[in-house]
Amino acid sequence: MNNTQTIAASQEKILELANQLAKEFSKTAVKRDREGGTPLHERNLLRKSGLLALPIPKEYGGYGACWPIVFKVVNIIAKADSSLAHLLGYHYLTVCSTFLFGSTKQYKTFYKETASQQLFWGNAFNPRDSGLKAVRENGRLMLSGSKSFCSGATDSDRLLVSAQEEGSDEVLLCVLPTHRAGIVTEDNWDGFGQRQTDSGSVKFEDVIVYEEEILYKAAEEQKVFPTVRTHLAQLMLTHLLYGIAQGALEESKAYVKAHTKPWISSDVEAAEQDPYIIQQYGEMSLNLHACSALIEKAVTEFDHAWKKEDALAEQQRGECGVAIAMAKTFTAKTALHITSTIFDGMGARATSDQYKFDRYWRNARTISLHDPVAYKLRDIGKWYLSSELPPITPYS
Amino acid sequence: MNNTQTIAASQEKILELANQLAKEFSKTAVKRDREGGTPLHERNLLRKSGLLALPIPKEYGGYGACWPIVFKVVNIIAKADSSLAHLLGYHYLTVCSTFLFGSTKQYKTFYKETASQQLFWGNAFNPRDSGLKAVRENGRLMLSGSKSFCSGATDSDRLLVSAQEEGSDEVLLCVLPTHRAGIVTEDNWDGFGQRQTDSGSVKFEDVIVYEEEILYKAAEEQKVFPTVRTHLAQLMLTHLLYGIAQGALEESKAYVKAHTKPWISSDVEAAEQDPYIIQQYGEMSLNLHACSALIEKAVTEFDHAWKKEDALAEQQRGECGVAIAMAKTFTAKTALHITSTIFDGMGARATSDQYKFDRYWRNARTISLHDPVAYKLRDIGKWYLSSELPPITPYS
Amino acid sequence: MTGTTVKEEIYLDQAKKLSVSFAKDAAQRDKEGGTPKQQKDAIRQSGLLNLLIPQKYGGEGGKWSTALAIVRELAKGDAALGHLYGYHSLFVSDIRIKGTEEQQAYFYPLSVQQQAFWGNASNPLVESLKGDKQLQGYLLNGTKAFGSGSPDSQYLWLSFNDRETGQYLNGVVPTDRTGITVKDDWNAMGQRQTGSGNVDFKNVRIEEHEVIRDFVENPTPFSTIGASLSQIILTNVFIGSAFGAIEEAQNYTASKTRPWLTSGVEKASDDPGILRKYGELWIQAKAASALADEAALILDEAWEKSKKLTEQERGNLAVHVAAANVFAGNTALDITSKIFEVMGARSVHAEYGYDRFWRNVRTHTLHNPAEYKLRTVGNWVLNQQYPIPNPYA
Amino acid sequence: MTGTTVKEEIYLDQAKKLSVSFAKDAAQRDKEGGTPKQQKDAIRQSGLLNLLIPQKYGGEGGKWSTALAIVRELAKGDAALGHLYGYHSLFVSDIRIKGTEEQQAYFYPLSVQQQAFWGNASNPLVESLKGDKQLQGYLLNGTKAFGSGSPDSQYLWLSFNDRETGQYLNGVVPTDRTGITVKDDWNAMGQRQTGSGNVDFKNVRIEEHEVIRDFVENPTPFSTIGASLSQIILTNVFIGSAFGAIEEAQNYTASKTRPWLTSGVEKASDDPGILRKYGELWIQAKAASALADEAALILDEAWEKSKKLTEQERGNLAVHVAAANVFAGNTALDITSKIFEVMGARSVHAEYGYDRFWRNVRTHTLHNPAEYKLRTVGNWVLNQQYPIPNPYA
Repeated sequence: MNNTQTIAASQEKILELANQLAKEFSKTAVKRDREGGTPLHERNLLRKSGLLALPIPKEYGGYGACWPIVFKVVNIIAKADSSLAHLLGYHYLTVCSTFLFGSTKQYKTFYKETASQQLFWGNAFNPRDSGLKAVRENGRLMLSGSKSFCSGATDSDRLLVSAQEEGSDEVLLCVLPTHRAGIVTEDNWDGFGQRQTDSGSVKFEDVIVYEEEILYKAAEEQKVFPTVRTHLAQLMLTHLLYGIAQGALEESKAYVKAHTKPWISSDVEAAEQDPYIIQQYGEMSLNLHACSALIEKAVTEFDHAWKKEDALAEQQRGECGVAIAMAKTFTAKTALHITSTIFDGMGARATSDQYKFDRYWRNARTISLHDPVAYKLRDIGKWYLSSELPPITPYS
Repeated sequence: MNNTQTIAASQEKILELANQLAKEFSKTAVKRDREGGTPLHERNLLRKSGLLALPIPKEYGGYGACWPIVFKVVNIIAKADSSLAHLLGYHYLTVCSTFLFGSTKQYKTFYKETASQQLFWGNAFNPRDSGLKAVRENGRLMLSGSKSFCSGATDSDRLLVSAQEEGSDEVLLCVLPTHRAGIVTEDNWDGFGQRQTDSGSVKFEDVIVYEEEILYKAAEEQKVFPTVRTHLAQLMLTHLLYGIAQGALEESKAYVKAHTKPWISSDVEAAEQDPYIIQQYGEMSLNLHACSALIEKAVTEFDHAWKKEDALAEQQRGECGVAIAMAKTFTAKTALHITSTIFDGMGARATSDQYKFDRYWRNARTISLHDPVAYKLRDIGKWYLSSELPPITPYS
Repeated sequence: MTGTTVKEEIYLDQAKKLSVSFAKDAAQRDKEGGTPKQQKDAIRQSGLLNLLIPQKYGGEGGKWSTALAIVRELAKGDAALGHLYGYHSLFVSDIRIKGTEEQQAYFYPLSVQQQAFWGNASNPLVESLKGDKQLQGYLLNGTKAFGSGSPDSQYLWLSFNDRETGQYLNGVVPTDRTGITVKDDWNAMGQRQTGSGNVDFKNVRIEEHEVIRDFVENPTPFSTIGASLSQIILTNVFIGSAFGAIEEAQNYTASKTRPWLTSGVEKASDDPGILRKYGELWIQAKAASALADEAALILDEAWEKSKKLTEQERGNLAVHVAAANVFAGNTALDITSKIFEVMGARSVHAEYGYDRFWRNVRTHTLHNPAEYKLRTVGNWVLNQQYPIPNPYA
Repeated sequence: MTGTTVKEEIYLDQAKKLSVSFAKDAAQRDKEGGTPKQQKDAIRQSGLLNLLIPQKYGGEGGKWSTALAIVRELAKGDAALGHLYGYHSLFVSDIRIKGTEEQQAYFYPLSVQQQAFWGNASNPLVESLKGDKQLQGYLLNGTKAFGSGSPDSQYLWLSFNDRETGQYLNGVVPTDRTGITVKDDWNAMGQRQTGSGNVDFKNVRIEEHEVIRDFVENPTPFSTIGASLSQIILTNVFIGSAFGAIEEAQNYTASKTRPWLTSGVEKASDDPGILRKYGELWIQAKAASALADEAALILDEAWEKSKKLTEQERGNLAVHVAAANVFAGNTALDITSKIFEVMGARSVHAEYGYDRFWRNVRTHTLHNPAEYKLRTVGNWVLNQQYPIPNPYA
C-alpha cells in the first residue's frame, strides 16, 4: 500500500468503527430520549472506542484524523443519536480549543493525557452568560459562580471554562479537571430536545485555578486563528443538524415501506407508490442533497483555514465563516422541514409514543436555536451586498 | 509550463473570451429583449469568436474543451443574456448529438466542417411534436410537415431533425443543411421570455434527405450512451437558469446601491443597510450558492458518465440523471424566487420599462417550463424511496 | 368573528374563562397524559356541552359556528380539550345527521340531564367491530382504535359492521354498558389528553333503538356531512393552537428574550427581525381563521337546511372545509415550529413545554392526508367535480 | 362575501359584466399601454363611480366593502381597471376624510353630474410640487410622479407644499385647468394602463375652496385613514389578479394542456400533481380574500364612525389592512408565477399574455415595502403598538 492507500484504509476503519457505535446507540436512542439524563454507558463506549483521540495528532497518541473525517464521524453518530454526537462533537471542539488558545506546552500536555487516558471533555464556556467570576486572592486565582448551557460537563474529565475577570472586561479561559474541589455539575438540563447532552449548569465555589491551566493566548486579540473556534463549533452544530435530517428521512422511509397503508382514495397498492408521498420524498431528499453539497464546500474551506494556523488572514477567516453560515442556515431549515414533513407520509399511527419520531424535530429545533438563523442571514447578506465580513464573535 | 498549467492557461483564455462577449451582449440585452427576433449581429460575433468549436476535439479543429468548461461558458453568457446562451448551449448540444447518434465517419465530418466554417447548429427535434413525417418515395427519403419549439433554427447552418417514419413507430434522426430546398424557418416565436431564441417552428416541404445524413445509431435502443443527450440538454437548461439568477441578483444589487432610497421608516442612511434588504439578499445569495454546489456535483457526474462512452451502464446513467434532476429542480425554484424577489429591495421605480428587469423572471419562467419540475421531483422521490432509476425519456 | 349575538358572546366568554384556566397547567397535563377529568367536569358544569342540542330537547339550539368558535377558544389554552369538546359536539350532532327524530327525542334529553360527554368508537378505516344480529339489536364484539374522548364519557358513538351482510351501521351506547372496556391506552407524541386509544367490546348489547340506520334507509346528502364536521373541528383546533402558541411566545419574548449580541437593540422586542416574524406568524394565523370562519358560515347554512341540503351544497361545504382545514393545518405547523425563533435558545426548557403546540398540531394534522385534501379542492377548481362522499371528504 | 344586500348584488353584477368584457382584450391592451378610454367610459356609464358619494349629493351612498368587491371583480378581468376604479374611489373619499362638509357639497354634485373619473397627483414621497400663496388660493409649480389615473380624468387629487412655510396641503382641481399637463408617460413592466406617469404644473391656479386643509386645522384619527384605503384597494387588486389568473389557467389546462409523457393519465386535468396544485393555489387566494373581507368590514365600521373614529380604532384598522395587504400581495405573486406550472410550456406564447398577471402584481406590490408592513403588524402583536400614521400605514 502506498501512503494514500494507507490513509484511505485507516479512514475506512475509523468510519467503520463509528458506524458500529452508531448502530449500537440507535438501539436505545428512543429509550434514552425518554429518560434524558447522562448516557454513562454510551459515554464509556465512546471512551473505549478510542474515538475521543480522533483529531489528536499521532505524535501525541491520537489518530491524527483530518477535520473532514472528524466531522464525518460526528455526522454518523448524529444520524443515530444527536445527543451523543453533540457530546462527541463538543468534546473535539473543546480539546482542540487548547491548540487555539493554549501554549505549545499546554496543548501537548492536554492532547497526550486525553489520548492516553481517553479523557472526555466538557465545557463551561457559554459566552452569553457572565455568571462566573474570576478573583485573585492572595496571589491565587479562584472561580466562583455558575455557567449555563454546559453541554457535556457531567461525567467529563476536563472542563474548558470561561470566566469574567473581576474588575476588568477580560475573559479568562482555563482548563480544569472536572473533579476539582468546588466544581459541581448540576443535573438540571431539561430541554425538550438533545435530552442527553447534559446542557445544564455548572456551579463553581471557590475553585482554585493553577497558572498552567490558564490559556493565555485567548487574550491576544490581534490573532485571527484562535477565532476559528467559532467556525469549528458552527460546523459541529451543522453536522448534528444534517445527521438528524438524514436519520429522520431514512427511518421514515423504512416506516413508510413497512407500515404505512395506502390512502383510501389513492388507487395505489403500496404507500411508497403514492404520487404525493413520492413527491414529498423527492423534495426532502433533494434538499438533503443540497445540504451535503453546501457542507462539503464549507468543510473544505474550514480545512484550508485551519491549516493556515497563525498565518490565517481575516479575509479568509471571514469568507470561510460565510460558507459555514450558508451551510448551517440551509441545513437548519432543511432539518426542521424534514423532521416535520416525514409524518405526512407515515401517517397518524406514527405518532405513537413507542417510536418517538418527534425526537428528530425536537432535537433539530433545539440545536437550531443555538444562535439565531436570522443573524446568520444578516451576515451573509452584508457580505453579498457590501463585501462586509461577518463580525468576529463567539457565534460568527 | 507543464501540461496542467497549459490547460489552465487555455481555459482562462476561453473564459476571458466568454466574458468579453458577455460584456458586449449585456450592452444591448434590454433592447433586444424588447425587439425579439433573431440576434444576427450577436450570432455572428459568436461565430467569429471561435467558441462554436469549443467542445470539438482539437484533432478536428476545435478547442477540445471539457464539459465543465463548456457549461461555464454557457453560464457566463447566460448571466448577460439567456437567449444567446440558449442558442449557444443548444448549438453544443446539437453538434455533439452527432457523436452520440452518428457513425464515426459522420461525427468526424460534422465536427470538422463545424470547426473550420464556424457553423451554427439549430434544431427541429421536439420529441413531443409528431408533426414531421419521413416518407420513402422512389428510393428517396423525403421530409414533410413541421416541428415546433425549434430553438436556434433561424440563421443556422445545420439542423438536427427528428421525424416520424411513416408506417412505423421509428423516429428518424438526421442532420440537414438549413438552406436545403424546402426548409423554411418560420419567424413565429413570441414567447414572453427567451425572446431571441427563435424557438418557433420549421416547415418542411418535400425535403430530400441523403443517406449519409441519417444518424442510424439513434435506432439502436439497447445502447445507454446516446441517451445522455437528455442529461446534456437538462444541464444546459440548468446553466441558463443559474445564469439568469446570478445576473438578476448582481444587477439588482448594483441598482440597490446606486438608486434605491432608504424607506421612510427605516432609520438607515442607505438602502443596502436596511435590515430587511440585507436579510433578503442573504437568503437569495445563500440559495444561489446552493445551486452552484448542486450544479458542480451534477456536472462532475455527467463528465464521468460521458467519458465512459459505450461502456456507460444504466445504473450510472440513472444516478447521474438524479443528480442533474436535483440541480435543475433546485435551480429553477431559486431562479424563479430570485427574479421575483429582487424587486422588493429595488422598489417601485425599478419597474420602469427602461430597465426591463422583469426579463429575468420572464426568461426563467419560460425555461423552467421546458419539462415539468413536478416530474423531476417524482423521479428523485422514486429513486430515494424505491431505488428506481428515472425512466429513459427525452426529458429524464 | 363578526355579527355575534349576545347569547353567543356569553358562550364565548365562558369558553374563554375555561381556556385561560386550562392553559395554566396544560404543559404539566401534556407531560402526564391520561384524562383531564377535572377540566372535562368544568366543561360539563358550564353547560356548553348542550350547545347544539335543539331547545325542544332541553339544549341551547346553538349554531355550529358558535360551537367551532368555542373549540378554537378552548384549543388556545389546551388543544386536547378543544378537541374533546369538538368531537363531543360532532357525536351529538351525528344523531341528527344519521338518525331519526325519535332517536333525537330519546338521547338528547338524557344527554342534557346527565351533562353527558360523548366519546368516539367509530374509526371507519378498519372493520374491527362486528355486530351479530339479534331479535332486537345486535351483539357487538371487537375493538375500535382512535377512540377520542372515550375515557370519562357517558355515551359512545360507534360504528360496526353486520357480521353477516357486512352492512356498515352506527350506534350509540352508554359507555358503562356491560362488556365495554375503555382501554385508555392512548400514548402519542401529541394531543396526549384526548384519550384516543382503543375501546374493546365483548358481547356488548346494542338495542334496536340505539342502532343508527336512518342514513342507510333514507340516505340524503345531509347524512354524509359528518366528514366535513370532523374536518372543520380539527381546523379550529389547529387555529386555536396557533393563536395559543403566538400568545405564549409573545409573553415570553416580551419578558424573557435577551437581545442578540450583535443586534444593536436594547430589547429583543425592538429587534427588526423578531418584529417582522411576529407580523408574519400572526397574519398567517389570521388568514387561517378568516378562511375557517367563512367555511363555518357555509356550515351554518347547511345545518339549517338539514335534510333539504342538496348534493351540490354538500359538495360546496366539503370543498370549503377541506380548503380551510389544509390551510389551517399547514399554517399551524409552521407557526408552532417558528415561535421558537422569536423566543430563543432557553425556550426549549421543559418547564415551559412549548413543544406541545407543535406536537399537538403535528399529531392531528395526520388525521387524513393534507395532499388528498388539496386534490379534493383542486378537482373542484379545475374540473368542477365535488368529492365523492367518504368519511374524510 | 356573505350578507350582501340586493343593491350590492346589482353593483357587483354590473362590475362582473364589465370585468368579463375587459378581460377579452386585456392582454392586447397590456401590450399597448396607454389609456383604456373605452373601458373607462364603460365604467362611467355604469354609474359605479358614484358609489361612495353620499345620497344627499346625488351618489349611491354605498359602503367601502362594496367598492372593494367591485375593485376585486374588475381586477379579475383587468388589474389596471380595478386599480383605476379603486383609486378614483379613494380620491373621491379623500374629500370626506380631509376636507370640509362644504367641499363635499361643492365637488360631489359636480362629480356625479360629469360622471367624473378622479386621478392622482399626490405622491407624498417627494416634495416636488410647490404652492405660492396668493390672496385667494395658491399658484402651483412643479411635477408629481406616479399620477395613476391622471390621463382621461376630470379631477385631480393633489398634494403640494407651501413654498414658504413648507406646509403640506391637499387640493382638488379639474384636470383641464390651465397649466396642467398630464404627461401620460407611464411605461412600466406592469399595470401598464393605469397611466401612473408624471403630471406637470406650470403656474396652475388652485382656488381657496379647492384647497383641502381641514385635516391640518382639525386633525382627527379619521383624517389619516387614507393610508389604509390605498392599502386595501391594492389588496383587492392583488386578490382579483390572483383569481383572474387561476380562472385563465383553469380554462387553459382544461382545454389545451397535454398530459405529460410519463404521467400515466389521459388528460392533464387528471394529473395528481396538477390537481393538488390547483387546490393549493385556490386555497391561498381564498384565504387572502377571506382576510381582506374581514378588513373591509372593519373599514366599513370606521367609515361609519367617521370623525368619531378613535386613535385605537384607526390603529386597529391600519394593522388589519396591512396584514391583509401583505398576505394578498405575497399570495398573488406566488399564484401568478405558479399558474404556468399547471399550464405547461406553450402557455408562454405572447398571444395569451399570461405573464401580465405577475407583472401587474409585481409592479404594485412595490407600492411600499412588504417587510415594513410585517413590522407594523408585528409591532402590534408583540408590543401592542399601533403604527404612527404615515402615508403608508
